Amino acid sequence: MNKVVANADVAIKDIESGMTIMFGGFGLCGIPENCIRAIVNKGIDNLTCISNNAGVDDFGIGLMLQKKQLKKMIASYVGENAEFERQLLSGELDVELVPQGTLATRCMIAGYGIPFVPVLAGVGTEVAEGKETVVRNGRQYLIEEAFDADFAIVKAWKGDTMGNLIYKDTARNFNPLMAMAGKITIAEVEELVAPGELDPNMIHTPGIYVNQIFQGTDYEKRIEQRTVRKRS
Amino acid sequence: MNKVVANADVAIKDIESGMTIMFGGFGLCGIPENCIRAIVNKGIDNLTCISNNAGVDDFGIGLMLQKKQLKKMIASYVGENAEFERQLLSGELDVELVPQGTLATRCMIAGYGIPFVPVLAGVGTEVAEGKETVVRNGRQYLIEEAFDADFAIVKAWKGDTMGNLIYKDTARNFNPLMAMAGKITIAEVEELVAPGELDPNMIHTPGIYVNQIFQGTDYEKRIEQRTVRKRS
Amino acid sequence: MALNKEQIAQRIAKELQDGFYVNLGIGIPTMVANYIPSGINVVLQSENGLLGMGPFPFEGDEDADLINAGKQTITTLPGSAIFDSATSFGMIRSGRVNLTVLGAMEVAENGDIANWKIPGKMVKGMGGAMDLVAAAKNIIVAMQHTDKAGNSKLLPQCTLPITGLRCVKKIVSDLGVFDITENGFVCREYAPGVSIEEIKSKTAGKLTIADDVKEITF
Amino acid sequence: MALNKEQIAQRIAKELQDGFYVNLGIGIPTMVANYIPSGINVVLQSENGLLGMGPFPFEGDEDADLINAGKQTITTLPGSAIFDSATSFGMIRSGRVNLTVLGAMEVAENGDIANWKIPGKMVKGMGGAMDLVAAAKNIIVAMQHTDKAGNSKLLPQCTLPITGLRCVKKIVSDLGVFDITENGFVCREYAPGVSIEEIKSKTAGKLTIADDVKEITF
Repeated sequence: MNKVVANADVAIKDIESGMTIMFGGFGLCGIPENCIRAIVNKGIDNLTCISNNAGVDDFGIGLMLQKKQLKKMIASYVGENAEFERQLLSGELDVELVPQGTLATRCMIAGYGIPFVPVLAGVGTEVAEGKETVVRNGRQYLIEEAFDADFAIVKAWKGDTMGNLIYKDTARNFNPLMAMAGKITIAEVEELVAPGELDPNMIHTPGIYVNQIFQGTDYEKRIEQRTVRKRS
Repeated sequence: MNKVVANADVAIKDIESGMTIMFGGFGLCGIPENCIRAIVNKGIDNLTCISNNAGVDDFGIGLMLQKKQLKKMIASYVGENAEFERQLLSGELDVELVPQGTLATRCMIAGYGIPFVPVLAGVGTEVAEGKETVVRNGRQYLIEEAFDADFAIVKAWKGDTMGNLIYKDTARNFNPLMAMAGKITIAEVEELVAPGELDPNMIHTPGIYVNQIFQGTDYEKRIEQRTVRKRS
Repeated sequence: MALNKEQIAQRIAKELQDGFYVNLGIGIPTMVANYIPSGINVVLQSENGLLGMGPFPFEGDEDADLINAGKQTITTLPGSAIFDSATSFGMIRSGRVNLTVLGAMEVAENGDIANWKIPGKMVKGMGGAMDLVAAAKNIIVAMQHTDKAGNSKLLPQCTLPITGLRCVKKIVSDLGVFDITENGFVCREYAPGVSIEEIKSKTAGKLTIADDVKEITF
Repeated sequence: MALNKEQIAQRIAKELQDGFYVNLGIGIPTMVANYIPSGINVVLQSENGLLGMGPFPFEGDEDADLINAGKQTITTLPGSAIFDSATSFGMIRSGRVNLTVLGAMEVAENGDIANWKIPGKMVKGMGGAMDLVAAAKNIIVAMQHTDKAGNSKLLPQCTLPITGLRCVKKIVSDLGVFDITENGFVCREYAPGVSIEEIKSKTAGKLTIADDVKEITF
């Protein structure tokens, strides 16, 4: 059992053009910076990308948009990205907008081996078009399908060589859900430790869900909205 | 906001005969001993009990069986309990046997506001009788409903006065799932601490799910199968 | 005089009760946190995965790993809890979040809300808005009563793409406080100096004035 | 001579591969852990909520909070992870557990299994068995070939209440190793000293003997 790889280039070596990839993170918080960089360098294209957001113009998933590597984006909110809007309006990019809780839940159920889930979000809206509905207790629910991704790429704070992961603060967000959901899951971590260094009670993603793991480098961790208080 | 109550008697004061109650724990591991004792003392009956197991003859949920407080038991495995078997075969007790993963998932979806879930477990068996089925990707799934419990009673290792909970080892089991699932959730903990003493990253059950919390006393923590190695 | 944004937030804050778990949307709703009545404990939820959202960090203490749903740097408080985004929306869907406050472009007299898309103009996505409006127990909308051209945003029915059906319970606009009932908008309070006539003229949807209508107090 | 229980477990252990996540049922399956081939790393899953199940604790180190699915006191290992029971079955359902080994009362030639109930006699419940057989990627059954009266337990169809349909891939019994195929049971290996004739006479379901059938080795 050897899940440890040297770096992002090795981790993503089996990702090919045309594949579907999940990326953890919310905005620029908790995104797998190393793997995104490696995919941009590799230059594959026609990718379908499942991620809550699409990065900003010059960082995160925005870097893949700049290089026109994406065929389709599945996300809940993409408002931080002018190039995204341009590609969408020009028809270069196919976009499926998914309510945020539905997006999270469609990842989760993939990880639980549950094929679909009934949700209230989107009933009566554009999101409901073409979807099956059911009524329970007098309320209408949309049937939403589990995602089916070739790879999930997540970013954690600490991980061990067995693949166990711990996230820090709200950089957790979609990461543990996507870690469970990919056919193959790649985890990049800020600190890779030996088995036994993490408390078994405090693991957020059990190692069984992680196929490849490496310690990332040069994290920029860009802040989108720097809001502060003055010290009094 | 005051979730802290003095003891189990106060915590369970609104539980009445005829109600449906979830009890956390797997076997005798991680069961809410204080609340079970208090319910036995209170002497209410006609309860519907949702719990993976039914305790043993003289401990855990078995104590409620002895006093004939249960009308119905919803569980996955009840093999440790002769009084249970007697009441079942005599028709005194109604029993719904549920596959363990389905039981866990029906708790979880209640906590997620999801009304039903498709599962593979039980297809083609007695469990499927009378249940709706659907086919996805060539496989048949049973439609299983979210549980609807008046109260969930769970046991945690540590908790704070905001209701945040941390479980220890495999005493976690069904506890966090049921904590999310009850209309009202009562948590008993071995150690109750002030807000800020638990790391926000290491909370297993966020306090929003817990309505009442108290520090339990006199935990027996009985072991069902004491298996050991000789020291060499 | 019509309320300013701070006053809208301040009026909404009066709806808070001790022990409430509250989700505040971006914009005016965020400002509600500044007016939580004294003696009341409220826990703020941020739908990316945090209960117990604290104030902005002191300069230099910003942490890229700790942001709210508006992507602003924030802090935790004693008793905070962090969780994944599915758990976060699970709390909302299962009715554990007591109150959601959010903005709107349009609200219809039956409680429909539109706040996520202007066809051909704005393609940002719905984020968590559809989940929140579909599932939250109690939704208050903070909004301007009219658009910049003076057209009512309280309508017989929404003209923009819908975010959710029959979900808004109450509106606090710059002109007043409105419940949404089976009979459409019911004006319960008016802003100081705003006339009932003005409210009537600026409300396109079905409007009733409550018998006990009164001036907003803070 | 037919295999004893330890030998059945030992033969099943040969099916383990490096990196496998394995769920072992109660009884003979549990013993498989004693025969993991050297040089192979296997992680044991306990469906109550543990990956990386270690051996029984030393006397005096038992902890009531740390048990396996058979309710036995156990230990963790470096790299273990604890989780709730829904996550545990999520791993199984989503195909992340590579192998499940469990016992059976009856197996049918199409892979149906019965192992949870004897009507009128045994009302213990299915525990996790129905979830495991319905969802596990690869299921090996460890069982006695016949009951105490000498009746075959490898049948044309199950007579006891079913645990799961068409799910068993392989059986290791005291008499041999059998794959389950579209043509029913296929005998791949026989226990040392057990004749093909004996296997045929004790197998009620449709049986084929593989062309390359051979004696079991350990």
